[in-house]
Amino acid sequence: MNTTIKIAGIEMKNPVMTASGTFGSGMEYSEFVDLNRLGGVITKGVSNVPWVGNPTPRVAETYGGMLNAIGLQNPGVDVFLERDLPFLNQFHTVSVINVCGKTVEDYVEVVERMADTSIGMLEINVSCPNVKEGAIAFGQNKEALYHITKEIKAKAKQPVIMKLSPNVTDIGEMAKAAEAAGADAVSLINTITGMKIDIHKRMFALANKTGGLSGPAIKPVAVRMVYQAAQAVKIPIIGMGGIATADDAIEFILAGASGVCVGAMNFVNPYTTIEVIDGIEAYMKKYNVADIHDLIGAVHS
Amino acid sequence: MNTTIKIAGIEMKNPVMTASGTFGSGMEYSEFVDLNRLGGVITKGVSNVPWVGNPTPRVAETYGGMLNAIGLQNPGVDVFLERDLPFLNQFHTVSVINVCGKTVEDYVEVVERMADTSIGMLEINVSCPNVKEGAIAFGQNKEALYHITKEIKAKAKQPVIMKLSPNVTDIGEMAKAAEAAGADAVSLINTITGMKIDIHKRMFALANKTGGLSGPAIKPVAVRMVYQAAQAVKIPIIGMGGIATADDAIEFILAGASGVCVGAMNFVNPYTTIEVIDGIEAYMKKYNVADIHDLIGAVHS
Amino acid sequence: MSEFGQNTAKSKQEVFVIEQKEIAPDIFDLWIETTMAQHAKAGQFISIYPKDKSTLLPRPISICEVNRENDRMRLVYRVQGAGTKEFSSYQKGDKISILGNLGNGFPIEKTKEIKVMMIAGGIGIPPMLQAAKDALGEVIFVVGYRDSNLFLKEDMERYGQVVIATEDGSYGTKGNVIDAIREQKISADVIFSCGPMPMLKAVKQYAQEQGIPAYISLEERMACGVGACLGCVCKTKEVDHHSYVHNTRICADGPVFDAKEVEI
Amino acid sequence: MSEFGQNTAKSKQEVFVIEQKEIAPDIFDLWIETTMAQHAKAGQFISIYPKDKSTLLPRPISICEVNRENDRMRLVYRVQGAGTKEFSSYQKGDKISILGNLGNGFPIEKTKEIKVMMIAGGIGIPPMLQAAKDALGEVIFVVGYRDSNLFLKEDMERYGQVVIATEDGSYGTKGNVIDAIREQKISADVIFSCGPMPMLKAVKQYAQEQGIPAYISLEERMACGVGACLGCVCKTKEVDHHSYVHNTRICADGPVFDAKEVEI
Ligand SMILES: Cc1cc2nc3c(=O)[nH]c(=O)nc-3n(C[C@H](O)[C@H](O)[C@H](O)COP(=O)(O)OP(=O)(O)OC[C@H]3O[C@@H](n4cnc5c(N)ncnc54)[C@H](O)[C@@H]3O)c2cc1C
Ligand SMILES: Cc1cc2nc3c(=O)[nH]c(=O)nc-3n(C[C@H](O)[C@H](O)[C@H](O)COP(=O)(O)OP(=O)(O)OC[C@H]3O[C@@H](n4cnc5c(N)ncnc54)[C@H](O)[C@@H]3O)c2cc1C
Ligand SMILES: Cc1cc2nc3c(=O)[nH]c(=O)nc-3n(C[C@H](O)[C@H](O)[C@H](O)COP(=O)(O)O)c2cc1C
Ligand SMILES: Cc1cc2nc3c(=O)[nH]c(=O)nc-3n(C[C@H](O)[C@H](O)[C@H](O)COP(=O)(O)O)c2cc1C
Ligand code: FES
Ligand code: FES
Repeated sequence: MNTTIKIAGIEMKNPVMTASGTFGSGMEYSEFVDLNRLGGVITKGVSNVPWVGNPTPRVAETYGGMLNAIGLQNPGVDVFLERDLPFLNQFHTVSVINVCGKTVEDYVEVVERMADTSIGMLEINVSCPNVKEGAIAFGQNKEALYHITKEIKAKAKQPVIMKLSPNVTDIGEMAKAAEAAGADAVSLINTITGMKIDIHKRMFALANKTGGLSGPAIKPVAVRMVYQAAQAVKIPIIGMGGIATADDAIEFILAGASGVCVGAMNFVNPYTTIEVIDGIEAYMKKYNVADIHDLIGAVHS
Repeated sequence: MNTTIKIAGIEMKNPVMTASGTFGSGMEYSEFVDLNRLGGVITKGVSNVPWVGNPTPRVAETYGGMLNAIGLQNPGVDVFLERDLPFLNQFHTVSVINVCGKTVEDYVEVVERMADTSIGMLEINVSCPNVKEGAIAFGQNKEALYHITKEIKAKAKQPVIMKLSPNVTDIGEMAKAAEAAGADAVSLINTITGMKIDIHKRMFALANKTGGLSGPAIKPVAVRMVYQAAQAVKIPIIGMGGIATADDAIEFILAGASGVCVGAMNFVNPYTTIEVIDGIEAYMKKYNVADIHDLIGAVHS
Repeated sequence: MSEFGQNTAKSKQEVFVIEQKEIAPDIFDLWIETTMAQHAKAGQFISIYPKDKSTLLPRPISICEVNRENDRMRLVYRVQGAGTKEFSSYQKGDKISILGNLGNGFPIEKTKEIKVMMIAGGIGIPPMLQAAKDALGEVIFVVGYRDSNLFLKEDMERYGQVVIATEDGSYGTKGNVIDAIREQKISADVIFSCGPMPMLKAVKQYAQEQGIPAYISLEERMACGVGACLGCVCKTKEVDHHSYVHNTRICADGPVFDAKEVEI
Repeated sequence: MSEFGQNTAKSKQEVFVIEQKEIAPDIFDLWIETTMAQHAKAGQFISIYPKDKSTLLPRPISICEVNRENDRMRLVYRVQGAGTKEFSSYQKGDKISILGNLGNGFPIEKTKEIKVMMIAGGIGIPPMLQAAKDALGEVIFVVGYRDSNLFLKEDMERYGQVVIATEDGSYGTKGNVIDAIREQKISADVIFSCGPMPMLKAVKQYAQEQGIPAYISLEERMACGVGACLGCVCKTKEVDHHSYVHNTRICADGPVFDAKEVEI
């Protein structure tokens, strides 16, 4: 049985990764999960300089999901290279850095710093709804997305995954723009912008007013967008949004994802990634699927 | 205590209505609910001629929500006027017809037929994700939305509520387009396009492949959009998306909605509308709110 | 099509579980206490709301048997997914939330002094029990199971002869219900049927060939269960009296239809 | 700041409820059986996962008391919303899912042979109990309640003097804990504190005025509870050792901090 996938030439032992921002740089959850078992670890967003993020409250619970407005707090690329990457290097898993920035130059700076490192892939976050500058501004306009992708591809030494925002009218168009600009893959979905109001205090539940919705609640939207992106482009797709079980992951794969990420559900069950990996194998055994590739995009009417 | 609201001159005894397509024309749920207690009944979408809708399966359950792809099946405006409206006329509640069509002319035809009837308001559905022609095509493009709103307003004898689609990059822009074209109110959100795959059959759960996601799962997205629309326009807003309790309804009102609709939760608890009405009153009593208008848009940081 | 088994007021109720047992692998037999039993018609169904808040929609389950005097209702179901899995854990005294009575029953009045064949397959068997109890003429059951894990057999035998077919041939006729009918040369004046779609198609065709009226109970994914959402339609031969298109609502206008009137 | 109470391996466990009772209106006292008790430090917390699938995030609850030899852990909490409402229904023998031990405890080693004042308010009282049990010097409690519905008073009295303030003046000093300290002229060499933010601010200021070291336990909305999501931060005076910005993670680097180091 083959569960190995290759995304833009990078081989992963299975399609299961961690969604950016939900797994730190692997350190915190390494007490629960053997990182060697994961296809890949996608890190929290990393910017050229440290970012302090948004005021608190930064998280709020919603029906079957959660809102977050962390605002991309991170210690910056220097600390990432000195502390986090060496930690990840101890494990046999693909390290994917999630890159954020306010300007194209910010992104490019981080991308260039990765050149001679053990980083396997670059995931470019142009879809974070929780920061005022950069991020989603690039992800909601197809010309801007094309432009930034092009600039990053010109400098990147590793394969580039453009992380798309679901807060758009036509996800297929956005995937196409990324593909046209040379992206090696797209990942989706980032969180859907949401809001919660505390009716007793008559106040926003998040200091940032809005936050990004994630968790099982959003899965149908994510599966739909992965399917639409898969119909629109030929480059590989990494799917995510509410994955809690192997069944959920398989849904994304059938919709057209080559890889999948577990996000908010890490918080609900720190063993989710491992359970998803084991569950995919069990499914393949049950239905006699020899190669995971036979499942990718295999949904029919 | 005043719970009466006025939308475009039409008075409702309270802000609670039924979301289009989830309450038929009131007949089916009149066994459970005294329609006289409702602020208004918004009917299933009505077109100029009968529509047969989509093949089955048309509904699927999702985490904390559901997908539907009914495809606007309806008996057409003649039957509506002969059977459904006379039924509604028995009750002291505002009758709002939800209008759908494939072309601007289709919509206008239904709108004109309402001229001398007891219909209190017209809700124009330009946001149904489940039909190939018309509907959402008008709701995802601000010029098209402006145009159809203008045409309808030119002919309408009743106040016009434009029902907006959440499947857009910028809901504020869409609300502004409707307002600029003369809409008397906007209602939102319609369902978010989603998909479910049966991993055992490797088939789409809905015959139509995609469907509209509704229910508690989508509430944070709906509240956010209502808030954004309220910041963008001055016309009244009717909010909906996942309302299950009075607390949910109050969240929409604090975000800026003058009226609210109960949709999918009617299926889960046929008494939801009444419980919401009673719960809003209890909240007003508890917090000494003399007039419901003091709650509209009253969220702060 | 709402000519059959007249509908009485629907309600949502919190009711108690009287008892539950597993009567075959994954097949559960649940008795509940509800006043809905008083007016229930054979062929109607109720919907059960799961308690798990991630699964919001009510699950339609046919009324298998009622004791109208004692407010008792019997439901027999197969564990299928999350909802029925949850139901299978219910125990005596548990409170559950149901919506009913839904739909219209079998046209019992059409069995008067004639012979009715109850053709059912698998989890379509339960509703035939009350239909047989209420029938006004002679009853013969022709029922199909996957294998020798028979269920409700003794119950049916109290109301008529029971002819059995099993897919694996481990009991009765090897094959399906139509094979059994032909093998045993069974005839009747009217057919009531419930079961999987391929079986219903075969029953419809058989009835047409034989020129016997057949009333079949259909299934479809449902949301409201009361006719409001238009989720559960079935294509019809003629324009439907309610929808004015060639689509009828299974929950409100069925689930039992004259086989001639529906396109399956 | 992870200098205090060293962290040992975290895990998610299914554990049993030993007993639960309501000890004041809406205040529940829950004992569970878990091996986490063995290594628990006073001031650490665990998170409880609600069973209701609409409420996914685990709820952080401080460790009130442990019996390290018997694998018993005590949690005392106030019913606040959906999660704690659910917890309050748990009964002996129920299985619940917890994540622990989380965070770092109070710096117990700093109590050696000196007098420690445990200042706590309302639902901040529970963690002080184990802190007092483990303290290496003399303990005096100064605790604030809303009204005369006191809880954990007898428990605290086993470990030191208990000075009480109530908001409504129905018991002890009328006012807050600082009022009680001043009224009773209480002094100490070190302060451990937990309670609502206004109280912690007052404690921080009081400790600064008096030149006494103070260690305070903070609360914030959490998602992961293990330091991965950066949901639960607090502003810091200096650049934080982990985040490299003026923000520290309450779950992983707290919840107990040297009052001087956090901006509250
Ligand atoms: C009128 C009617 C009567 C029925 N009577 C019986 C009966 O007496 N005994 C019995 O075992 N089963 C019966 N069924 C089928 C029963 O409703 C499904 O097995 C049940 O809904 C499955 O729910 P689940 O949560 O276990 O499965 P899941 O697959 O997790 O359910 C997901 C969703 O799909 C729906 N669904 C899944 N399968 C079906 C189905 N076959 N028909 C309709 N909806 C479905 C569920 O209601 C739910 O909304 C009947 C169905 C209908 C329409
Ligand atoms: C480190 C720490 C220790 C705590 N120890 C205790 C304790 O010993 N006893 C006790 O009664 N309470 C304690 N709390 C507060 C407790 O976590 C909340 O009361 C509880 O999470 C409320 O959950 P709910 O579902 O009842 O409320 P809801 O309001 O329905 O909760 C909604 C969401 O907000 C979160 N939330 C709500 N209030 C708080 C809060 N005050 N702090 C953090 N998250 C919150 C919930 O965890 C949940 O994610 C502690 C909090 C923290 C951070
Ligand atoms: C707390 C939190 C922080 C996140 N931070 C990032 C981030 O730094 N960069 C990014 O691209 N996505 C970030 N995301 C989005 C997730 O990677 C993922 O796209 C999204 O949560 C949907 O998946 P899920 O539903 O499984 O969580 C974050 C999500 C959460 C919940
Ligand atoms: C079964 C179903 C049918 C619907 N039909 C219509 C319709 O005909 N016209 C329309 O404008 N919206 C229709 N809607 C959308 C609802 O009116 C509402 O906008 C949406 O469901 C969100 O609210 P909810 O989450 O409370 O259901 C339909 C929704 C459902 C679930
Ligand atoms: S289930 Fe809603 S119409 Fe039948
Ligand atoms: S709760 Fe996630 S970092 Fe503290």
